[in-house]
Amino acid sequence: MNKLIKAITGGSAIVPIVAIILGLLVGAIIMLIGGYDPILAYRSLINKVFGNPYDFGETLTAITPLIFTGLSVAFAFRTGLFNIGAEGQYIMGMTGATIIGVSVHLPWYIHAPLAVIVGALFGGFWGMIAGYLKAARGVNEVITTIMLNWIALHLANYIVNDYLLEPGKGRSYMIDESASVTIGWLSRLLEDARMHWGMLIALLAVVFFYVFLWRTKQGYELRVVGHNPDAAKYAGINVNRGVVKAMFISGVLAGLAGVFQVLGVFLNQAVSASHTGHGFDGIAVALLGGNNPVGVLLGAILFGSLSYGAAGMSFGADVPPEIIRIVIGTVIFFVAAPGIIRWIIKRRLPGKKSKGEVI
Amino acid sequence: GAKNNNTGGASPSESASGDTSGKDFKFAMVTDVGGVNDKSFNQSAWEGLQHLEKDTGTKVKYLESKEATNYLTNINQFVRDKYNLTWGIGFLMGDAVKEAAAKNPDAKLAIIDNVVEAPNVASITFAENEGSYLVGVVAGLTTKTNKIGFVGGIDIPVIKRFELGFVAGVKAVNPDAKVIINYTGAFDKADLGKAAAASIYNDGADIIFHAAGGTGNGVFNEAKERLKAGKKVWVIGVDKDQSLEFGDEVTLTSMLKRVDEAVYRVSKEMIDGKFPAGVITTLGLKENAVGLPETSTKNVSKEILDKVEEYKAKIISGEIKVPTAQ
Amino acid sequence: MDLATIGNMLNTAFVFSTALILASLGGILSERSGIVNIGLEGLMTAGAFAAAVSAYHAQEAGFGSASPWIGLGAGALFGVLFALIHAVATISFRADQVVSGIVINFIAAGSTLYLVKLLFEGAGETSLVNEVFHKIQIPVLSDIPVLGEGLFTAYPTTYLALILVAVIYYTLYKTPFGLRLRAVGEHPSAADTVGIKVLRMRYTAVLLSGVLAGLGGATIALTTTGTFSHNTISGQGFIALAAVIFGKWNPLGALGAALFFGFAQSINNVLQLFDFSSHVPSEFIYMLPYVLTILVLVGAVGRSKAPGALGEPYFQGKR
Amino acid sequence: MDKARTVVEMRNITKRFPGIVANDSVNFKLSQGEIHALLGENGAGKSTLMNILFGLYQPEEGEIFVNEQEVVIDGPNKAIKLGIGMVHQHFKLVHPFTVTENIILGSEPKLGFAVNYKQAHKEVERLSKQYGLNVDPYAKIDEISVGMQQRVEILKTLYRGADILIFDEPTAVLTPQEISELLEIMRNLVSQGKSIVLITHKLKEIMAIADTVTIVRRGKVIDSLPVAGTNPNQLAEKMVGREVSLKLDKKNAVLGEPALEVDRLVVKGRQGLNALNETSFVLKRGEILGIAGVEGNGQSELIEALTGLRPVSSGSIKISNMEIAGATPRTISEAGISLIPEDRHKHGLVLDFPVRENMVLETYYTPQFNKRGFMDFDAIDKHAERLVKEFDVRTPSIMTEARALSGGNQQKAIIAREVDKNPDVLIAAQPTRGLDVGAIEFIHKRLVEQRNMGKAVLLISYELEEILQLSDRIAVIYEGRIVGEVNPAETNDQELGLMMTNYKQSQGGPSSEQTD
Ligand SMILES: Nc1ncnc2c1ncn2[C@@H]1O[C@H](COP(=O)(O)OP(=O)(O)OP(=O)(O)O)[C@@H](O)[C@H]1O
Ligand SMILES: Nc1ncnc2c1ncn2[C@@H]1O[C@H](COP(=O)(O)OP(=O)(O)OP(=O)(O)O)[C@@H](O)[C@H]1O
Ligand SMILES: [Mg+2]
Ligand SMILES: [Mg+2]
Repeated sequence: MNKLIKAITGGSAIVPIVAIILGLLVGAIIMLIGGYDPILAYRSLINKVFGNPYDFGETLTAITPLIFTGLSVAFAFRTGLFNIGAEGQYIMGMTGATIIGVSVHLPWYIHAPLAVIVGALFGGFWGMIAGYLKAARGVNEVITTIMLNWIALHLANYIVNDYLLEPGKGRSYMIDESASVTIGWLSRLLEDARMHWGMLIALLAVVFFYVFLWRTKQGYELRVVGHNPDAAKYAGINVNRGVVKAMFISGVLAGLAGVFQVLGVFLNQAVSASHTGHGFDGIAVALLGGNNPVGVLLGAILFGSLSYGAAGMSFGADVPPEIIRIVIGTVIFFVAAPGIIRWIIKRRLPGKKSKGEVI
Repeated sequence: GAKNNNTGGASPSESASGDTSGKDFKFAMVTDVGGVNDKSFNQSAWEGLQHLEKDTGTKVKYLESKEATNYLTNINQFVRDKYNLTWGIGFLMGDAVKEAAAKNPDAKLAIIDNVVEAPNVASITFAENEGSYLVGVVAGLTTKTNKIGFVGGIDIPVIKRFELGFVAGVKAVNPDAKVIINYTGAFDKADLGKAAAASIYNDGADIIFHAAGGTGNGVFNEAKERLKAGKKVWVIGVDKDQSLEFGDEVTLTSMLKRVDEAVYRVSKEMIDGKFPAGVITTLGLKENAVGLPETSTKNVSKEILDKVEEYKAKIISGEIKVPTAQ
Repeated sequence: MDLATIGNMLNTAFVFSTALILASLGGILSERSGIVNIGLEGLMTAGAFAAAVSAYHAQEAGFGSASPWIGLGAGALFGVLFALIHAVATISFRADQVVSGIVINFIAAGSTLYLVKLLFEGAGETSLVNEVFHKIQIPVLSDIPVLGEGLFTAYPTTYLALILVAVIYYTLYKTPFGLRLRAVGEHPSAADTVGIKVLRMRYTAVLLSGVLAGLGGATIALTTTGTFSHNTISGQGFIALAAVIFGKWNPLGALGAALFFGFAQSINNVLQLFDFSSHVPSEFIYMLPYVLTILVLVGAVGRSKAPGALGEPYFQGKR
Repeated sequence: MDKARTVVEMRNITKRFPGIVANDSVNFKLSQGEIHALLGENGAGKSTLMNILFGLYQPEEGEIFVNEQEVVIDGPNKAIKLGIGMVHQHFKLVHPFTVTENIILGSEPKLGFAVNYKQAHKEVERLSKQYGLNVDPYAKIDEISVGMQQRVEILKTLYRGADILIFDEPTAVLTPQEISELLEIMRNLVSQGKSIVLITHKLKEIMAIADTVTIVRRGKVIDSLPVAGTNPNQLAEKMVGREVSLKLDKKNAVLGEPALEVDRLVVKGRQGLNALNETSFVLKRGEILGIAGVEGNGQSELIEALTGLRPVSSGSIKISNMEIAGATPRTISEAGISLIPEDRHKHGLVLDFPVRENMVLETYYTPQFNKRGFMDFDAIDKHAERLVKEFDVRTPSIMTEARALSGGNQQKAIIAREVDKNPDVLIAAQPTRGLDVGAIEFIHKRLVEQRNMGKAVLLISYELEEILQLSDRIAVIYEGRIVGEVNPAETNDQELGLMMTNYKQSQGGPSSEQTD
């Protein structure tokens, strides 16, 4: 198992596993301090995630957008960019999908793919703005993506309110049946959980991430740009175009998260007062997964399951769901600071000689 | 032992006697991201359920949604756990309640502030415009500067009803008064409310009516601060009698919206076997579901309150048609 | 638009800006020492939480108008507590600084809300603090037109923030401590070889950033909201981070950036006073501060240079 | 000189790094008032030993005596207290700071809470005068030359009252003038009672200035002997463990067609001023043209213009009659220019990439390595394996990150890549900076080999010796202009040095061009 994970992620499985255990432990201690029953809480959590087909299906639904936004942030990281704007790109993805889903009417084999593509392009375009501003004007992408998140929120509300609104509903019209990407038979199998094709696309995106970045010419170029822009210039790679392209792809990935929320889960877009947090959670997922596609997938599964299961803890053990964010935070913390875990392991197993610290 | 954060907190009003026929019943509500302690809407609903628990010994529970995808899954949590009635609290829950109702024809659901046409759902809406009209009358007659403010949360139909009713009320009694409208874009951002109130008061307004949930707390904070600095300004609260929270010095009156009553009543009807399934109930002045709290007498003069009663009667009789959202 | 309106706008701008100024000062100290601090949001959350809770309890215990000051102190303290996590992780254990910052945001958001629920019987929000800060007018100066209203009628915390800008500017650029701090952030091994304790400097800077960001969060709870809930801090930490970069890691620059953000925020309220605003979709008004920020960045500032060793862990013998 | 006192004695010092014993039971003795050279190949353990003396590393075994007292040097602070100062191989200067700020850092004179800059400036000026260092206390490090930066480093140690000075490869980055000035400064320091450890790869300098030399190989001391009784060949042999030819045998050049023609080239520098002022020269196939000059006279801009990294204001650059001025780096690369860049970490390598990916940095997109947009890693691996073997790049595997290679091997990897592109014109900028004699020998041989194969080689170096040894023709660049051309056989470093600073025979005197 360890070997397998090592082969996939290029790292040891010990650290993440110990990190998860420590995270849950910290959560348990905090629950005990608060006077809650951690065993009941975790049992409720597991029950919520695996207890029945419906919740299992919905857990997958919760995981899906996190895979996309996690990949988005990780992709940008890999190309030397810090994309805090997955949130905004997610919203723009939703908006693009909604526009097509609501306002054009086409046969399903065109409509759904078109909605997916337009939504993805919206997200990509939104990411590209930050990329362009960085490339052309040298504006730090961290600031622009933060600002663009807010602009996206309000812009999307404007578009929904003024062009797509179903009167009196506070949301857009429902998208056409032909644009939806739900999987009816699977939903029925899983007691009406909201299953959709986006889950499969998310897995494809993981593969795409890997193949594109490490197997293609363009991926190679983007990695050179990310790691050493000077060398990239010398090698004849257009750095500015690389930055724009990288942000575009990152935006497409985040946009797809929004696309499938609209086309597969909500089937409409609501006017929203605040951010959903999926984009920000994407940062955590990317970090949890070490900016590695398979890592992101595993990170999203962990993050999504814990988040979804939190409602179960709340229901079954009356534990405030906030506890789960502490657990997730702690897990990331220990993943990020493997030194601490090694230190702990060393204390625990003094006989075993630990391998020299990498410096 | 384990604390139960979902229970506890006594309801002050009425007796704890009542019948105990609710023992076998389970009631639940799902809030949006605001949570049950938002000092207005959700809290009011939860108080209604707690009150019911106290009176009938029924079991009550809630789940807070962390984001929109949770609306449906949280409702389903209760539906699947065979709760007798599950409330969706707030406009935003509409689609989720509809979906859950359609997929679970045997379950009973209810929704506040939205209409879900399904045989197993009770929909409760309020005629906020009517109540707002009355506080508009109070504001129109109380203002000394002839400038009045309205701070809204998000520009959605429910809040639009507050605005339109309020403006109509003001104009009815004081056609010269100007109403400054400010939508902050959020229901839970007191800082935005405070800034909005500051600019409106600075512009010369002396009364602000807010329909902005937690954002409105900022309006109160700004008013209290001005009071400390020796400038007398008023706030008209919303949903609950907010003078109880923010004090009489700044709270002119409040536009009550008895969500607690509605939740209590409809749930009680379920126990009594009279659940209004498939019925859309609009609660307005006639039902005493909107209006002014008794504490209004502290700051609002007798003459004005008489005027309010006058208009109230006219609205109930249909003589005055209060505008509502387009 | 008359002069009084401008004065009022300035005044509102300062209210928004105060927290941003404080937090961005924290960000500057930390980043000047070479430690990325994307956890400002979390540190502010911690500060706002502690401030609301302790001011409330102080008020209930009868401390009266001293309560907000107690709250402020508690905010700073709690900020330090979380900053300590960041410091240990990034400085001693050389964890990725961005990751650690995000973790701070996570843990702060989760744990404060959890604590609120424990302390306030399940409520998602602290009880309302009545003893909050009030604006004070500086005699004479507050009678100046425009500026009097805009600048000299403000919360004590605003003055505190402005004083701290001066103090930190002086410290960074005039004192040995500042020289050493900047050296550590630019070229830690240069500092090390002249006997400066790099890690100790970084700890100091990060903990101070906890103090400042904690104060920043506290001012929000103690001036505008009067309570702490899940979104008392929602994005201000990130805006403060933007102010750090926008202000080129310089306290005066960050002050300017923070004021700019505050001003942009207050514009949208002022706009809504005018009749034409009802013809402009409100969403565009909400967008305005953010659009303005980008435009200013594009137009005026351009590339800003981060401290040389920002984000790089340091250990002796590193090449 | 009477029997000198021992100021430093290191006994049986052992220091291990993961996988390597950097210092293996080393003994080292420094006498008062001497200049003691430390000589050894790259990675022999010289820097490590001195870092231990300066308290940056802790040895696993061994004792250190300073002024005959046993001491534990647990940090630079302790070393400074003991009067030890170190000028590091890679300068430890804070670039945005001024000279004074760098010097006083860590022991600032105070006035109340504030740094007393007035006093600090005065003190820096005084010290600068006393030791003839001639630095401007107000200048920013960013704005001064490398040689000047080094003097700041020296001042730093003097300011702290150091009596024992360690110089780690101080001349690797200096111009000939600067080198002779530095040697002068060192003599001056010794005459004022300081003792000096000098780490260098340049045998000539050791012969010129050192009293004693200690030779280290693979962490072990091979020998320690007075310089007086030895010669460069003997030292080189001791150091490498085999015979090294310090002279390069070079056949006469067989000149061919012009390969690179630069005509009245004008290029703007970083400050927007003209860095190249109508520079013209012609480079023919089969020759090595050396560009000699003091750093900062337009060499970097010339390289950047030739490779397409910097826009050209006017003038023309032709490669085999094809105009490439202002073309993109890729067009130029495809037209037949290869570059061994000045800064191997900045332009030469992606340090985080494995060797194999670095080997195709400019050719990854060609059909050889790329099939319909996908990288052909089989071909890439084969290619990398071949280059690694042919150019003797010592790396555990082609999957090893470039970062983990030693400087010499990183340089070999770059040369392998660039030479293998089979360019018409090979630009070699500072190809041997910081490398040991063995590595230098290897690289020089490769460059000559290219020239013998009929390639045109443009050598840009601040090291006169290298220029003199390799070039068939030398062009001197000064303020962006070629101010003269000489035949290496008919010149010497004195004459070249003067041309480089544009001093006509009549002028002379110490250079002062750095202080503006
Ligand atoms: N920080 C370190 N971590 C791991 N290994 C190191 C470190 N520093 C030095 N080494 C190892 O110690 C050996 C000696 O290195 P050192 O820098 O002392 O060589 P040197 O003689 O100064 O070489 P050069 O002439 O290239 O400067 C190196 O080969 C390297 O393997
Ligand atoms: N941080 C490090 N960790 C592990 N090994 C290192 C590290 N730095 C250097 N080394 C090892 O040290 C050896 C020599 O490196 P070093 O940097 O001393 O080479 P160098 O020839 O001195 O290069 P340069 O002169 O460019 O500094 C290499 O084999 C490398 O594996
Ligand atoms: Mg070296
Ligand atoms: Mg060395």
